[in-house]
Amino acid sequence: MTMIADEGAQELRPRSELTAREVMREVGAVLRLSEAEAAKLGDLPEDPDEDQTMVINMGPSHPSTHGVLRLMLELQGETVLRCKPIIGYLHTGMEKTGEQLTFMQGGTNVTRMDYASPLNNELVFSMATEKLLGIDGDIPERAQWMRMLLSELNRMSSHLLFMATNGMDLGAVSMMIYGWREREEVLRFFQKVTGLRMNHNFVRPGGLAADLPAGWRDDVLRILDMLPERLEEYDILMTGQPIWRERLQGVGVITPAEALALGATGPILRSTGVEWDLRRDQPYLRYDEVEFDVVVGTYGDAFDRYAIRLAEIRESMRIVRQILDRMPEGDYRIQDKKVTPPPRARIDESMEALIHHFKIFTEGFKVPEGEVYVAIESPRGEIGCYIASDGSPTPYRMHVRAPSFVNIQCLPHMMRGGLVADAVAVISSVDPVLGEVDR
Amino acid sequence: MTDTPHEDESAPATMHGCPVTDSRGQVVIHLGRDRYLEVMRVLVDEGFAMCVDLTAVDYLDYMDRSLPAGVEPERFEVVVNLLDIGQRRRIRARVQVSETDAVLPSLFDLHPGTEAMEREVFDMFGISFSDHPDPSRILMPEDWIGHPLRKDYEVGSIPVQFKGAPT
Amino acid sequence: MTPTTTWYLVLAAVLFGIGAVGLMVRRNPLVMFMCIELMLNAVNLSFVAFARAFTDIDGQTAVFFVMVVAAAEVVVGLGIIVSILRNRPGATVDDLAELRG
Amino acid sequence: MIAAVPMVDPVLDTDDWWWQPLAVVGLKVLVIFIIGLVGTMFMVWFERKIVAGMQNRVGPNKAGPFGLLQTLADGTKLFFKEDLIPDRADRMVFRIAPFLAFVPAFLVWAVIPLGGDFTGGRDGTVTWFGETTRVQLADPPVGVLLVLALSSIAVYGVMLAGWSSGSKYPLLGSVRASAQMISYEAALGLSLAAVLMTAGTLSTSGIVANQSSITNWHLLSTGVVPFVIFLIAMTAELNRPPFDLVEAEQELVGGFHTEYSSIRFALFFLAEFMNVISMSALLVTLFLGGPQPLYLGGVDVLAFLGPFGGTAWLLAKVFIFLYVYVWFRATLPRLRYDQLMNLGWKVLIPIALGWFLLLAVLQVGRDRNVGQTGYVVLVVASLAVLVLCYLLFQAALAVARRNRESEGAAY
Amino acid sequence: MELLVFVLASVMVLAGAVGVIAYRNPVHAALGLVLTLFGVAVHFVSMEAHFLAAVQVIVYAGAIVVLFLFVIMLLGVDRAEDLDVEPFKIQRPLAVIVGASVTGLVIAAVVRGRSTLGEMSDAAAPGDDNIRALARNLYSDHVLAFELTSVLLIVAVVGTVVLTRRSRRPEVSQ
Amino acid sequence: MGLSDVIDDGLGGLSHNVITGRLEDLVNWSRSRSSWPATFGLACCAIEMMASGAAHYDIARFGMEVFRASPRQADIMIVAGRVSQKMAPVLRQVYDQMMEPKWVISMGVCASSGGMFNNYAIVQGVDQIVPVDVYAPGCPPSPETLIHAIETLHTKIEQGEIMRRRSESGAGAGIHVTEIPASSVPVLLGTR
Repeated sequence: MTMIADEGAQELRPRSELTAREVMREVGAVLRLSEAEAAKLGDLPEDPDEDQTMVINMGPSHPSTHGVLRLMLELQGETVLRCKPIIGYLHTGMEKTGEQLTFMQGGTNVTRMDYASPLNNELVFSMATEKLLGIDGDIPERAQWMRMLLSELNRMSSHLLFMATNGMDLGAVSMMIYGWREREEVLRFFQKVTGLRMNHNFVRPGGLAADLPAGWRDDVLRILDMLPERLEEYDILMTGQPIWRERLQGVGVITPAEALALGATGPILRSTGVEWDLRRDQPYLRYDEVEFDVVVGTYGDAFDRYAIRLAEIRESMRIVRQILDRMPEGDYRIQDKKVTPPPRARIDESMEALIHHFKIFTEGFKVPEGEVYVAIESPRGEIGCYIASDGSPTPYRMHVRAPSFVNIQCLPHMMRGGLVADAVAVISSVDPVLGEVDR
Repeated sequence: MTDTPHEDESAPATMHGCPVTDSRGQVVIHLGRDRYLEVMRVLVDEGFAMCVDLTAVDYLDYMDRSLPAGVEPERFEVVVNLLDIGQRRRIRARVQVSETDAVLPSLFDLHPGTEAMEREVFDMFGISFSDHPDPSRILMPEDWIGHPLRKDYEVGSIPVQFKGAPT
Repeated sequence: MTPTTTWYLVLAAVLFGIGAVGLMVRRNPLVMFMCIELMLNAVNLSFVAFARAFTDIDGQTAVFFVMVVAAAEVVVGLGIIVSILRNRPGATVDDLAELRG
Repeated sequence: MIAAVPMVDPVLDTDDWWWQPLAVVGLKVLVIFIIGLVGTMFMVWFERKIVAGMQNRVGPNKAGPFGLLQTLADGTKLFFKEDLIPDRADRMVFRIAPFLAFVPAFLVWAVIPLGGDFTGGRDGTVTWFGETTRVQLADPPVGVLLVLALSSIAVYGVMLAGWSSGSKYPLLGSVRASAQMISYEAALGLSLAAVLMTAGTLSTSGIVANQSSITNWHLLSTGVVPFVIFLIAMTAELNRPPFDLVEAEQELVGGFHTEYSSIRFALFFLAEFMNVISMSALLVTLFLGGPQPLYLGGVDVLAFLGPFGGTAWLLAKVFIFLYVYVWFRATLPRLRYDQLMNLGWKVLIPIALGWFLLLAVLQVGRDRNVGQTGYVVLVVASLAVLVLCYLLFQAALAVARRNRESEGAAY
Repeated sequence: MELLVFVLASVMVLAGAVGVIAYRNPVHAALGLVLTLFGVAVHFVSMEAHFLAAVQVIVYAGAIVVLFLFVIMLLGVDRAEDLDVEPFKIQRPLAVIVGASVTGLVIAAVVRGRSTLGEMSDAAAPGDDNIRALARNLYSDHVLAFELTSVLLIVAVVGTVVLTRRSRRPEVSQ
Repeated sequence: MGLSDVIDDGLGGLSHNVITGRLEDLVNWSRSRSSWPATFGLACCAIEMMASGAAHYDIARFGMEVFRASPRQADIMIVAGRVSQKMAPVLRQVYDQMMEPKWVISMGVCASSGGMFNNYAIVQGVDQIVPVDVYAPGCPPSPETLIHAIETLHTKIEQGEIMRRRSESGAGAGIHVTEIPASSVPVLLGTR
């Protein structure tokens, strides 16, 4: 399908109009070349083939751009010479909306950013709020472990979603259905716990919205028992598949230096061999008390990113098993009158509780002045929340550092020199969630 | 880091001649625009090789925020989060940017990954970054007027309408 | 009334003539190439007609060779055209005076 | 007009009323046309159901019993949908392209023996309503070449559809299509040549008659290699997964038919599935004995069907391949363009050529009646030639790779 | 019947040929060429040259014209040629005159000499005999020529590869 | 009724009688049984939309697994997710590229009304851009809700007149879309 919306200056410009700095952005910056060297690289297109290039537009409505990402590709034959991602087609103004919502309501907003792992978004927002309130050390044990449980299960469901879309993008249609099938099992558990399949708003400042339902342990165990053999199916269907390996190995290679310079995190950074996982390196919740391995790749190619995610599902299962063993009894939220609404039963009895409840949900609670940045490891990389508070019940400024937004900058570097089909594999392996990119 | 702020100190600490504060246990360095690039470069040499985040805040309605002595509050603040993977530490830089001359040098040469972030800040706040390779809007359409995240920009809500409701 | 060899030969002659005119009139190198193919086909047609008339299979063998040579000729010819047009798209034969001394 | 009939069907007995043979031919055309259409409808349903089954889904079940009428619903809907020719399209070519894709798919049926009595060395003729005839629309002496010719024409539909749409994705799709189909035509032809040499005839019914028992099936008598190559090359010719780069939804949106809608799109859709069936039938004809029965313990289990036994056998065999194609679609990821080309040119064609040479050597040995030692010498010599060729080939590839590396990547 | 086939096929041949030289768009011209080739193939069939008919379609329509189309699409030279611009004023009429006279000459010769031609013999045997005869002729009398054509083909392929191989070395790009 | 009506309007130009009535039933049946959706995922809802194509919910049962990437071949556009100001023209163009007859399902509250994002960036209801036939509530609607919406649409299709063009009636779910000519000055949202 041909495209459409004309975004002028945001689009890929013809080569003849490029300035030295722009060429540098495309080829030289991540290698830390000097401007002159980059410009020299950029002079290459003066060869007679220059007029043979064709600019095509992938997206914003294209089956393999994971929503509304738009890529402009400059092709020579089928080889990608340049690529420019154009984003903003899902810009929702969430950061502006976040300034209108109280800290109590903020979760509903952030959970819709990375819709593949909503619980991690809520978690980072809640942790940032708690840090501002100064209650981050007082969160009950059970709440911490519950948050870990949900976060890890969410990581699994997100990676399963990746398996599905990655399979679909490379033409393995069954894989798509299988990934969804397994994810559905996890969602079923979420629905039982939070009441919703997605966009839960379950992790809240001070703890969680509710306790785990009866029988949750069996539900989790069922997922844990089911998944290993399903993952082995994936191995048969994809990992060991010659076509699959051919399609992914050596495609979309990125070096550690490039990844660091571009600020890439998560599986992309780890695929280059850099061991960096916030769960281990800057532990939050109780991750320092569970055992797990940080999976790293070697080549930094699309296959490594696929394999890392597959292995991370297994690691998450390992963590979840430990959580099951160690889940303490206790309260699921902090008993701080300021941030926690009274229990439902007390509202019926006490007028005070009713007023308290009413105030918390209409006005919200006041948060001390200050600013804070909290980062956790989402399935896509480091998700950070920066909140500046002026002492009112709403954040003065709420900013989310979205991993996909940063990771997407790697696309031009991964794609250069590949084929159109590789471009699809590369987008898929970066696994961007556009809700998070555009916010 | 030569002079890390200590937990118990009351006098403002400094790092590379810039005041350093502690915000909920996190290290924050306050920079002026004139020393922005220079200090950032030094920080890279100290190991903060990765710029994880760059954003801005519009303090139009909150000019009386607490800042260390010697830092003049301006309307905009650009906030840069740096990460040192080797030593597992973070630092945050807050740069005051005046309303009248909302220009900062681009960090692109140091951290190519800030390219999209700086464009976003430009798009949302109207702070331009000199020497940025591609100073265009990123999230909003190119012909959009105004910078949405500024405090003098309304949220843009329209009254809720109920279609077909009896009037 | 059944068609005789003469009919086929006349048809071949007309086809040849059309091809020749096309070759002289058109200036797009690709179309000129096609005109050459037309002329070759005319020849093929007459070969087969003769083979039929004299009940001698040699005519068909000749056609076979013509086809093979035509294939080779097209491959080389298109190769030349590709390498020329790639450097200057839209060139007509009039512009292709590269070999002029 | 009577003279036309023997050209089409030389076996047909023409002593009778002049209209009778014509009527038989006309009836055959009609029956084949209807069976083709119904078969295609069934194939679409079959594929959707089987893929659904492989993916733990139910598949269409709302349109008619078991969703059997799903294809009818699709077809009717498409027929009554608005049609559009894009502004930038080349109107004439845009209109004829779907037919260019559709017609060859149908014509292949003309030369495939759809049944008949080949048991006990009979030549496959049957006598129905007093007419002795083949269960085959036409049996030209160059039947197999006709199929090759038709499959080489089929590329026009795809190619022109993409070009005439006047936009970029379809153009990319059609360039891919033409390159792919031309490349695999060669492998297809070479593996076919092995069959032709073994059978000693170009006529499809002759080829079927040559495979009287399972050991004579060309699947075995040519060695399995040509069969495998033919199957792969055919999948590529049909643009079926994993070789469906032409349509590659994830990359090229819809490939060549992106701009097509309504009934024109339905024709492409129909042609694709029609091709799957007709090429499967061709594969069965060439390698699995077509309507020849398979004797299980010396008994033709379908013998009770009488003159329809052959047809039943053919259908049963075709069915296997239809399932195989669906299976491919459900399990395999798509190849990349360059990998596809590498597979075609660097693997399939050399192997097919080498195998053909080997078979030719053996054939010569058989014709000349060389003894045991003669065979050994022949085989050793040909193996030596093959090894030498392979080494040369690898050397050439190495040189090419080195050159590419020394020139560096693009930009 | 044969007359009908002849007339239809001849119409195809001539219409296609006129199409080749009259269509402005090279793709349309190529389609005209395909039509001509099919017509010629039909003529081959009616003259009992089954094998050549099949090869005609496979080689010409299936390979050569597809190659033409491929090149047209690859280079994107599919815009219509402006037939109104004439480089030399006299070229077109002259071409028509020359073409017509050549055709006339050949036709005259053929018609004059038709008595020397044998009439169409209907004795051509059905079945595989045409192919067998052709094969026997090809591999006995003309085997050297056959081998030479295979060499020619290889030379053509190698030559084309060398010709179109693009060198990316900067010194070549002037 | 003249020939030109038939040509312009297909069968719509024919007056109704028994034959066209039967035909209408057949066509409506086929349209409801084979309504191919366009792949038009935007946000969270797109995930649920895809989930409804997967093993648990399987909209293939309704003959709908054929998600067409090319709008030319699609019948239903499921607007799954929030529509931003930047995306709106694209969405409209995709809708225009679809062939008649076509239907729109507005999936989720963001598409239907802007949802919780009542701000400068989001179009407050996709029915300002394209005529919507069925609104599916929820944030995001679960696959069950989507399937219910699809079933509702199918019922509607089966009862519909087959050849009335959308552009003629402009009809969505009882609302009429009047196209506002694009003004040269961009609409300002939210300047204080």
